[in-house]
Parts: sequence; structure tokens; C-alpha cells
Amino acid sequence: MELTKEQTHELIARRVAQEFCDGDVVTLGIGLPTKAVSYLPENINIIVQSENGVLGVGTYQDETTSDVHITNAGGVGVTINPGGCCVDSLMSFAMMRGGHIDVTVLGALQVDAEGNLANWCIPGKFTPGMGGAMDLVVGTKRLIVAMEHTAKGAPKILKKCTLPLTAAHKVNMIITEKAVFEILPRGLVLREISPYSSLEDIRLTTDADFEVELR
Amino acid sequence: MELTKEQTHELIARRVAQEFCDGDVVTLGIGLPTKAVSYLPENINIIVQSENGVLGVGTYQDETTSDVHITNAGGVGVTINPGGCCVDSLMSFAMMRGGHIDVTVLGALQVDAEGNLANWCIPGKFTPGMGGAMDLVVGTKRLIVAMEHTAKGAPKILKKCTLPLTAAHKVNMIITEKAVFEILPRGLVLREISPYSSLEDIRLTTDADFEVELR
Amino acid sequence: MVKIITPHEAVQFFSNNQTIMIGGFLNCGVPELVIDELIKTSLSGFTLISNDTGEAYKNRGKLICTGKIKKAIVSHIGTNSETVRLYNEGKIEVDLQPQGSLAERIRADGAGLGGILTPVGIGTEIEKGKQKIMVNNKQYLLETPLHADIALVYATYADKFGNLAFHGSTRNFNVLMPMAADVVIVEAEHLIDEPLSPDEVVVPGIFVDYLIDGGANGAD
Amino acid sequence: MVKIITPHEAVQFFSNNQTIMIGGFLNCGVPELVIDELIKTSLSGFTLISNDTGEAYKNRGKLICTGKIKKAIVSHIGTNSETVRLYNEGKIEVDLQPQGSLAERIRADGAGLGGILTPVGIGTEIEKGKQKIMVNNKQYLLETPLHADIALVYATYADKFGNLAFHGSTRNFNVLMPMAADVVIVEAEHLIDEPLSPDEVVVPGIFVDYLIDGGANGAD
Repeated sequence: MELTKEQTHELIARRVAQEFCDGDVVTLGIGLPTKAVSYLPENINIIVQSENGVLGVGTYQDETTSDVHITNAGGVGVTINPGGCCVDSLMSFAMMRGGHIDVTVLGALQVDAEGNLANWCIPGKFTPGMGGAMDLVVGTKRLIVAMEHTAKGAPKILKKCTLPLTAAHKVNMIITEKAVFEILPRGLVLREISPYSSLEDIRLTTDADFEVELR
Repeated sequence: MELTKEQTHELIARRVAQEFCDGDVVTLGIGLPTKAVSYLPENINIIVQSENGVLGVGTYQDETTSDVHITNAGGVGVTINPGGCCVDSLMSFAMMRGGHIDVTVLGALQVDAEGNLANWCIPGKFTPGMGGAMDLVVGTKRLIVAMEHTAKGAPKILKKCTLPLTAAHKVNMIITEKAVFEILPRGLVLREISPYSSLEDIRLTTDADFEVELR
Repeated sequence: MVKIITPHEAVQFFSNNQTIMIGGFLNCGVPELVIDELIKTSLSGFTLISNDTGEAYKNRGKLICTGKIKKAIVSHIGTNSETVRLYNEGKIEVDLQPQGSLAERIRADGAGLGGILTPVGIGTEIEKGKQKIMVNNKQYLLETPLHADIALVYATYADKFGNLAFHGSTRNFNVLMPMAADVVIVEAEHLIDEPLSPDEVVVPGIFVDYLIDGGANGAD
Repeated sequence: MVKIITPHEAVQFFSNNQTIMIGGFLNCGVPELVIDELIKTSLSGFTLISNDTGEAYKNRGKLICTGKIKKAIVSHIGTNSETVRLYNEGKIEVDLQPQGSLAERIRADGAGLGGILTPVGIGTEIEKGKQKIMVNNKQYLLETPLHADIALVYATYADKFGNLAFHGSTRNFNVLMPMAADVVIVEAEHLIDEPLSPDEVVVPGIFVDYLIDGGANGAD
């Protein structure tokens, strides 16, 4: 059974949403990671931080809440939940670097068995820049990579990243449409197999070696 | 003719006040330096910064302006002039260190011909602490020491400070009831002799050597 | 949502020999209620990080007089006659720090920095034991982060999300310390029902763990 | 008291090859009026310090498209197709910096620090050419101050003393840059007659040299 792109993303986002505890301060990368907010379990409220200086990001704006001066880091108009606030870039990154963010969820171009992450540069091809990703990744208490398992069929979970790193030894967990891995000091550990995959499929599409220790 | 303590302080404060330009951001030590504000020349308005986090310190509070939450660095209730504002300690000292204060006027236990200043500690006798003085002194654009020329008859302007320094090579000018000195890379230069003193008197009560180059 | 507690309940977070940060500048913007509870206990051996030690028998100063403080990391002790006396008698350790460096060190911890380079203290006693680093041919002192087990601070206004705002010169160290401690307790003069507007928050609530109602709204 | 000038008058402060800081995050909290005047001139060779280079034909992005920028010190260029193109063709120098380090470096200059030690970038390309310093057995990168000839920033509110306040997510780098430049020009959406209250000021007026009336109050 083949999942559509949309279904794939929903599957990943739903699984990511299980990782939040009530009251967590969370930073979410643009795109897939941001979707996790839509699937929060009941009674779990999180405080979403946006690197451009918003704490307590709410929903996207509509005609009744339109305000050009409140955007998320993608430049899209958002609302601020009650109890939220606005900060400058210095404070925004002090929060990240200082360990005040509980969980960060980011996409990746590559991630490896040592917890290295590459998501800001494909030399000679595509160099958008790291933006806030390096600060985020270094300071967060828990770093989850949420991404499609492969890119055009090629594995993205590698023995060793080949692209320029965003940070070294920082990733704690990888969530894809096929699997959930934890990255421990001893290496990559497979924790969950998605109903849409199998151990064989995961082995075939994962470059890195991993232990299997399902929960 | 002998000046009273009060007259001495007024004389010094009046001379200090001549050193301000319109619009200057100024930090004044507690005591004598603070008095300079009372003798500002006409059309000269300055912005007084207080290290505890007030910009635009006004007058002392009276019954109509009483507010326990607004004090100067000495803990005394003050008003804030229109256009003034409140900042935290981090910003207060960033202003000082970052060169955003035009003129600083402080008292001294000792000052020397190299521009060294000692005003925070007499070992074994009196160690109140440096408070904000070290930051102030390092970052200000101009540092004026305003003090009585001698302490119980003993010179305070020395060849070399013997007390622990507040900062090295930072003092630009010394104003006492007897004289005004500039401190240049080549050393101490006497610029003005007070009507209440004489060159002989200054030589007798100043330990440091100085050139005489009156303005 | 932060938890609202009483000064008495706040005491449970303290234990002997902790490092505690207390906000305030002399008698301005000082948390008082928890200190009054703390001096009723037998707890002691604290390392105090604060701008100053206040006055002998007022708020923070009481902690000195009652012998609770083993070591004070502050910029000034001259206003507390008891700190001066104990220091001269060798009964309290005092680590005097330039006020701006003290502020930067607290922020460095809260902001996840390994330290900051300051020109302040070069050529003075403050250099001792500190690493000197050259940048563009100028010497700086490396000042390292200061962290505390508990930060006890004052705020003029707090909403129930822990967001803080301040009036007058009460901000001082109260704004910095909540980022640099494991447990953060805020004495709010005004505990307000409506959330502060996102634009007027000075300290975001995510830094705050516990709120104490200072009672200025008569709620207590 | 700061001077109120027109965007056209602001252009006189610029000259070829200056380093200029411009506030804003993508299209939020961006000064626009002076940029529109600047692209009418023949000035060029600027080094731009900014969070990003915006979009190709919008506000800051226009400076890229019109070839005014020799070098961009920014955290992100992906949103401006022209920056990406010029960079790939080797026609613009791009110095990509982690966003938090960029913010700290600007503040370090404004606060008179010789630099800050950050764990960000350790183990990545960002290390290159930067001093590594050990503190408590952990490695940090020394990030040095960034200074500009001119800072051009946005504010939502400015009073005539130059005090600034902000709405929403417009603070970003606008709050930091005024401390780190020789000449500071602020485009105030609302230029207000009454002084801001001392408690609501976000950027003190002493950092501001010139104000431009953004005209939201209809005064222009």
C-alpha cells in the first residue's frame, strides 16, 4: 500500500505530536514539523516558540485576526495565544541556546547514526543558509528529526553525513513514515515500525546500521 | 581664605558643570559629582543615567512625586524627566561599556599622573566594593574625577596610585577646589588654578609631577 | 501555567549550601516575603548572588545578619554594616565583582554562552585567576557564567502564565536571574488576572516556575 | 532630542563601501523608505548586516537586485532568488552566520564586549577561522563583535526623544542594531507626540540619531 505525500506527512506529524508533554516549550521547523501541532493529544498544551520572536504561536491568521506585524519564522501571519509574548532576536536565541526549549522538531537533508544533522547546505547546489537552525539544535533539551525516510528513493539516514553539518552529536530521535529511531551513545536503535513498513523495508532504505529494540 | 566643606563642594560641582555639552548622556557618582546637575549652564540639558537602571534622572522626589519604585543608585527616590526610561542592569552596563555615555564624573580615593583611578577599596580597612564603577570608568567617552584636592592634608593626586585600582589609564580630567588638570599621554597638565589657590599651593599639595600649561 | 504558592511553601525548595540568586538593588525591586520565611528556618550555608547585600536588617540584608550566607558574590557590600563586619572578621566570604560583569555572567548562563569577554577589570585586582584573551590587539577578561539552584526575584506585575512586567527602576537583576536558575520563584507585587499583552511582557513566563502573590491587589 | 528627517535627507549619511545594518525578519519589521531612496542613487559596494536578504523585489531585497551589496553577512539567503543567483555566479560575497550568533555579535559590539563564547557551530564549517576556547572542559567558538557605519531600523512607535517601542514580531534585530552603529536612523511607523512611558520603552532614545516619520499617524 502506497501513501500519498500528504498521507506520509500526516503520519509523521501525528507520531511527532505524541512526543510532547503538557506545558512543553517547543520549536518546530517550517513545513512538516509545524504540522504536528494539529495532532496534539487531548489535554496536552504546548507553547510554540518561533525564532523570529514569538512565544505562544497560535493558529494562522484569518480576516478577523489579520495583523501584518505578527508572523512566524516563515513570514506567515499567525496569532498569539493568551499568555504568549513577543521577544527580540537576542532573547529568542538566548532561549534556545540557554536550554529553555524542551523539544525541537526539524527536517533534515541527512541525519546519521552519531546524531549528526545536515539541513542547511548542499554545496554548489543549494545554500539557503542555516538561519536559526544551528542555535536551535545546540541548545534544545531534545532534538527530533521528522522527515520522509528517503529522498527520491535514496536513504537519508546515513552511517555518516556527507553534507555540511548543522550540528554534531545532537539528534535524539528520528521519526519517519516507516520508523521511529532513538539515537543513543551506542548508536541508532529502532524503536517502532510503522504499520506501513516492515523491518526488511527499513533495512533496505536505511544506510546506517541499527539495533532493533522495539518498544 | 578658608572655604567650608560645603563651599568647597559647590566650587567643584560648579566647575564640573562647565564640562557638559547640550544633550550629553552623563553618569555621576554619588555625592559631590551628583551636585554638578544643580549648576548646569543655561541652555545645556543633559541626560543623567543612573546605573541601577534609570535614564533621564530628574530631581529628588517630593510628596507629589513620591514613588518607592524609582530610585537612583544611592537608593534615593528620584523623578524621571520627560523622555527618560527605565532599563535593567544588563542594559545599564551595556550602555556604559559600549561607549554610549558621553561623560562620567566620579570621586576618587587616589588618582595618578597615568590616569589610574582608585576608588573602591582600602585593603584591611574599607572595602565597600566597586559596584558599577569599574564598568563605568572603562566604557565612558570622557572620565572626570571630581574630588577634594587632599584628604586630611595628604595629597590624593599621586605619581602612582597605591590602592587597588578601579581602572588603569582611563582618567581624562581632575577637578578639585584648587585646580583643573588634564591627563594626556605625556602626563598630568595643570590647566586652571582656582581663585582660592595658587601654583605654590598646588605644588605643595600634589604628589604627582605636572606640567603647567594654563588655558 | 505556573503554580501560585505561598512564601511558606516556597521554603521547601531551599536546602543547605545552595547557590541562590536574589534580585533587587539596595531596597528597590527586592523580593521580601520568602526571605522572611527563610530566616525562620534552620537552613544555612548559602552562596548568595545578588547586586549587593542591602542594609543590615532589611530584606536581603537579614540573610546576612542571621548567618545564613556563607559566601556573597556581589558588586557592593558597603551599605550593609553586618556584611562589612563579618567580612572583616573573616566570617563571610565575599567575592566582589564589577556590577556589569556580574550582570553579563548571569545572562551568559541563561543564554547558554560559555562566557563573555569584557575590558572591565583589566589592569586591576579583578584580573586574578581569570583568563585573558586578545581580540583585535586588545586584551579582555573572560568572565564565565554564573548559575544558581534558585532564583528569587521581584516583579511589579505578573500574569498567571508567569509573564512579568516592571515599574520604575525595579528591573535591575530581576529581569536576568530567571534565565539562570533551576527553580525560579517570583514575588509579584500585582498578580493580575488578565494576561499581559504580548508587547508589554518583559520576562517571558517560560522562565518562571512559581509565583507568590505580593498582595497589592488585595487578593491575599 | 533626536532630529526628524525625510528619507531623502537620510541618504546623505550613506557613502560607497560602508557597512550597513538593516533590521527586519523577512518582510516583518523592515524599514523601507530609506531603501527606496537609496536605490535611486549611484551608491554601491555596501556590506549588509541583516538577518536575511528578504525577497528579490521587496524592501531590503531590492538592494541586492540593484547591485548595491558587495557582501552580505546574514543567516539566510534562500528567500531571495536574486541573492542565490548572484551568489552562485560569484557576484556577491555571502558570509552565512548562525542567527543567534549574528544577534550576539551585534549586541557584543553595542555592549562593549570583545566577544562571546558560543557552543553553536562547534563541529561544523562555521568553526573555520574562529578561535576555540575551553571553559569547564567544554569547547566554545569565540564570536567577535560586528559594528556598522549606519544602522537603519524599523520601530512601530517612536517618541521625539528617540525612544522606541514595538508591536508583534517586529522587534527582531531592530532592537539590537541601534547600539552597534555610528549613525542610527529609525523609520517609525507611528511618530508620537507624547513621550513613551519610561516603563514601555524598549530601545532608549540615546541610541537613536535620526527619526523618519512612517506616516501611520497621517502627519506626513
